[in-house]
Amino acid sequence: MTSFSARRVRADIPQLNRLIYDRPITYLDSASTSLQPNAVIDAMSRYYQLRHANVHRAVYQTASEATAAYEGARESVAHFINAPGGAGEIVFTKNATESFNLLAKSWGAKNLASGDVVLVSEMEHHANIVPWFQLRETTGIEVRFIPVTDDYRLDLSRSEELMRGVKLLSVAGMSNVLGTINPIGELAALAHRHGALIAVDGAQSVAHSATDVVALDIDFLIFTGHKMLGPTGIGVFWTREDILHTMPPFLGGGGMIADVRTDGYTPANGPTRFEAGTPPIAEAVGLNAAVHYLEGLGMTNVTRHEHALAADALSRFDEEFQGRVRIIGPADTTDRGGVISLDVEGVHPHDVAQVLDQFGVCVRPGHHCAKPLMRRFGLAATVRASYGPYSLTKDTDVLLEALGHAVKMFG
Amino acid sequence: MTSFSARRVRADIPQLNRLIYDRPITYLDSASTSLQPNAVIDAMSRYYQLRHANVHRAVYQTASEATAAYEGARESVAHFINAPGGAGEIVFTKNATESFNLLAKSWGAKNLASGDVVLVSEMEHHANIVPWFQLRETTGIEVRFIPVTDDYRLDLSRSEELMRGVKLLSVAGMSNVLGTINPIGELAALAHRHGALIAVDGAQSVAHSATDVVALDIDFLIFTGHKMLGPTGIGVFWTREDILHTMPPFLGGGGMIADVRTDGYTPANGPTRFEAGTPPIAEAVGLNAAVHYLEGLGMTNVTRHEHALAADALSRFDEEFQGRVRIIGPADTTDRGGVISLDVEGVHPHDVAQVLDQFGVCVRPGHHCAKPLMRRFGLAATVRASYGPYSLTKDTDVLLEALGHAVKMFG
Amino acid sequence: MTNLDDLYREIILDHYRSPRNRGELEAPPAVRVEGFNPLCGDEIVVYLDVEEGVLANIKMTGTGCSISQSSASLMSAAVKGKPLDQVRATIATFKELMTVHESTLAHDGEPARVDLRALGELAALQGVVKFPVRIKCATLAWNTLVQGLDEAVA
Amino acid sequence: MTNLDDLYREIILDHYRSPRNRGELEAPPAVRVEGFNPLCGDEIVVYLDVEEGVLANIKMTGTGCSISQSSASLMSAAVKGKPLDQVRATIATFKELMTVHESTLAHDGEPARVDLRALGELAALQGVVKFPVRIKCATLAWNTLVQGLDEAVA
Ligand SMILES: Cc1ncc(COP(=O)(O)O)c(C=O)c1O
Ligand SMILES: Cc1ncc(COP(=O)(O)O)c(C=O)c1O
Repeated sequence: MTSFSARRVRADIPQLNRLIYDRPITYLDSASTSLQPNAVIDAMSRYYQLRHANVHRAVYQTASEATAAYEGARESVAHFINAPGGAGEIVFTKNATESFNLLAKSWGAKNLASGDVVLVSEMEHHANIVPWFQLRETTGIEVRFIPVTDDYRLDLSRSEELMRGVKLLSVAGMSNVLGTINPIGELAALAHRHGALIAVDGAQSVAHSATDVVALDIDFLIFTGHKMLGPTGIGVFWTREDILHTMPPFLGGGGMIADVRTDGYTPANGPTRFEAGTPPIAEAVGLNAAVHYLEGLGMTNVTRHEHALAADALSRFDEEFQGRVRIIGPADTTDRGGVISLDVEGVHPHDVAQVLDQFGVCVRPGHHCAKPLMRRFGLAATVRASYGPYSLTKDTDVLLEALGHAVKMFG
Repeated sequence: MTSFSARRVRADIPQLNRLIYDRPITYLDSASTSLQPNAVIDAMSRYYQLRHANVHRAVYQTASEATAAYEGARESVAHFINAPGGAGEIVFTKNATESFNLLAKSWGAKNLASGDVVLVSEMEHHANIVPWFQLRETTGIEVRFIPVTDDYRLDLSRSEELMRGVKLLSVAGMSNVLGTINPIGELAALAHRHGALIAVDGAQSVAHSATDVVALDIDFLIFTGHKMLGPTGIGVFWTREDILHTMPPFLGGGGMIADVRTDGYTPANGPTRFEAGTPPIAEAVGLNAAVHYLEGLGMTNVTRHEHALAADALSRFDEEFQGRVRIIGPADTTDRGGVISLDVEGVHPHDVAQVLDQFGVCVRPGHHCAKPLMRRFGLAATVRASYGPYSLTKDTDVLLEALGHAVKMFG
Repeated sequence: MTNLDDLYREIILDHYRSPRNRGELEAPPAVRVEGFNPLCGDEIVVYLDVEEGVLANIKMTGTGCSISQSSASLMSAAVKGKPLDQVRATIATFKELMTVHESTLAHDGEPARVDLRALGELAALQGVVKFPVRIKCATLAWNTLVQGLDEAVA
Repeated sequence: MTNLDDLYREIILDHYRSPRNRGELEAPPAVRVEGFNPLCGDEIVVYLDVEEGVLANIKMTGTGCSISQSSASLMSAAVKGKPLDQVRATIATFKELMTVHESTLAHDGEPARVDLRALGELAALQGVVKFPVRIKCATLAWNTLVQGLDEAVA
């Protein structure tokens, strides 16, 4: 067990030294994107300064270094999620959203036909909804939604009915709006019992808890660099080698081919089949550094730390605002992460966030790319505060102080 | 006219200080990817250190700064290519290859039907071939190739015949193998005379010469950040607003929607319709810095400098190797850029490059993602040396010295 | 907090708390148009009655922040019962207020080209341009109105 | 240049200049398989005659660098006329040579687990593993052979 100190993490993150309107920044938007430690920023700078070159296609020194760095990132990521087949199962995309498009438009287009059901949930991010709608337009699949209960959990009471005709169950490990942590192991068993596969949107969960694709017994995992202390411009798509192997190409171009003639082409094998064009090389270097950094912290430490922050915050809203601030998400702290959506009575989320900004508090107002969930609860938007490994109780203090002002101003 | 000095450029590029096997690096692989000046590397580091946040969806200070930085990059890029409709015509993708997939699978899928012809050339990069083959699979379009003459130019002698049934002409501004600069203005007139549109693969040309989409009268322009002193992980797609406006969505997810319901979605308008998920924010910051840097150098200076280097090199190969080293590309230096492909008699390109590596010379052996062109000339691969604004005659000197060794070794 | 007071003027908070012209019109005959701000989830539905070149009636429903709601309310009060050319002129002036400011923000000067008096109460929204991300909130109702007018006269 | 001499041993240059078993076999009855190295454009076509558990004949055409060509030539000499189980054993040993080295490169030690004597002339290719990007050149022919054997016995 590594010893964990959020203060030590803070010291590694340059943006936390910033002042906003002469106040220290209070960063509570990690569910949207995380801040980066120097280890990540510097790894990318050093890459550009010393060894930037295109990968795969050259024999000179810096090109082999760049290739080794890029492929090394694949290894690290494979290890981080315990991919059984190792680096050969890791595809780098530009973000989680592209990974979902790859899932829908390569695996989905090949394996799903009219009438087949893709089961998602009402709490999914648009990234796990819109690609399925697009696939529906071309193939006639059905996109079905697992309802969300009034206490913000997946309603699996009618799971047998829900699973009828389902070929793929695709759900978030953790909701980016509610903080709800879904029972992935259970859902995997459910899917497999019905002969379906399961895909997990790990965009939130992978950054905040240990993820073991073998232990979870899942078939696809998707996540994104910029939410796990890594850079923008890189996402991950994981599936087992035996599935990856059968997936047809997605984007076409250089790097993903074995041969191109004037009359056709032959796709390459392995992850590169899905990596058309010059890949995100510096971004892979940054992601590798982020993974190492997180492993250094210990993911169980990260989970415990953020859980404690969330539990503390949840207990304080009621006390402080006597019901004027409603939590949109589970009130109890079991199976719940550090994402807290708020509805402030009579004050629009945009206005709340605007007032909070004046206190240096960074929170996100809006639908959080989860409009079906918003509609489910009759909301247009929420104010969302979310924690990272560098967050402190002090951040909650400032949040509560600023919220108090917002309530007063529009009261 | 700005005064231009390649030595001053070199001083800005940290990788040029590297030693390879105790020799200074001789970087001659700019056609594959360029090196980055400190201005670009530092802009990205500073972004992560000070203002990284997700764009578009928040009101707090760093989020507005990040949004301004991202949208500011769009403005710079629009200005750089003289986009008539400004920033609203610039779509950021992950690389030129994704941009071509967007062209084929959004504009192409909507506007092309069975029997319609997309006219490319035998000298195209796979990025401008494979997406059309993929579209052919789903729509039955015809993909036709403009032949390349024995002196490495587009053979337009039968242009009327070639243009029959063509809806889109899609060609490279400059070949990444031959160095040939294609007559884009002329081709645009040809396409328009036949009621076709024209797309230009500017991956090579935009980095080495001034590009004005209005003066060229083209309809689509595609290029990539990492070949123009910018970072990996970002590409550009430009088209006129009236065309962009009619293009259906491509990748689906957050950010590209106006609304999502459980029964369907409405796409957003403008470039964001094609930017699903968290975009390459830091990469846009880096590209912005690269564009400013290039504008500071003056693109006409860059063109002139690289042209002089190519002319000097071309004149020296024959003298030095008495025909044992053949140039695969135009021998004359009109309409020709700083990309020089070589065929060394009796020595495979991989072996040439391996020997060159020992001299710190970075060149690329291979098919350069242009297999149809390789077949056209009965080659499996070439050795390619290519110049950038930071190249010097000294680089050519080392190249020739190292080539001499390779020839001797396998002689 | 000076900054904030600039944005949230009393008039704005008043129109937010008591919005004018809330409600629906039967459509048809009225024109009904929807507007979204995809980035923040704000929605608006505008109903228009155009009769003989005059915007005879306007009603609105929807949800949004104080800026988008008060802007809609202020807009409805400013255009209701006005001849269409005058409505269009008001729209143009308001849009100029939003963009002029945005581009001259750095200079922090007064919006020379915009006649603030012509805007009446609408001028209260000028503080918005100091908060560029909120401009979209302020213009949502206006863009929806433009769309509605185009449909009404089509 | 020590490095380079390690890679380009005399045996390798010899097999490159005078490749063994170049040519084609009529297919069928021979099995014909193609191999590509998509990254560098190398191509190889391997023809196999398998008769009663013996790799009776092997021929090859194709283009490639000195490493891929000499590796193919050395391979053909090593496996021609050999019983299939012996062929598979040679393949396994060769592949181990390529991977053992690759993963222990940092330690710069000898490939403890590989019996170099069993490889004969093939051992000349051990220098390749110091040049990781060239390993794919050396293994192209071998991977193609494996594919051909699978087809021949299918
Ligand atoms: C002419 C040409 N087109 C397209 C590309 C593809 O660019 P990218 O790899 O950034 O997608 C390249 C470079 O690889 C190129 O040289
Ligand atoms: C649950 C969830 N899925 C998917 C995404 C999409 O990630 P990206 O924007 O990196 O594609 C996000 C974040 O935006 C998310 O929170």
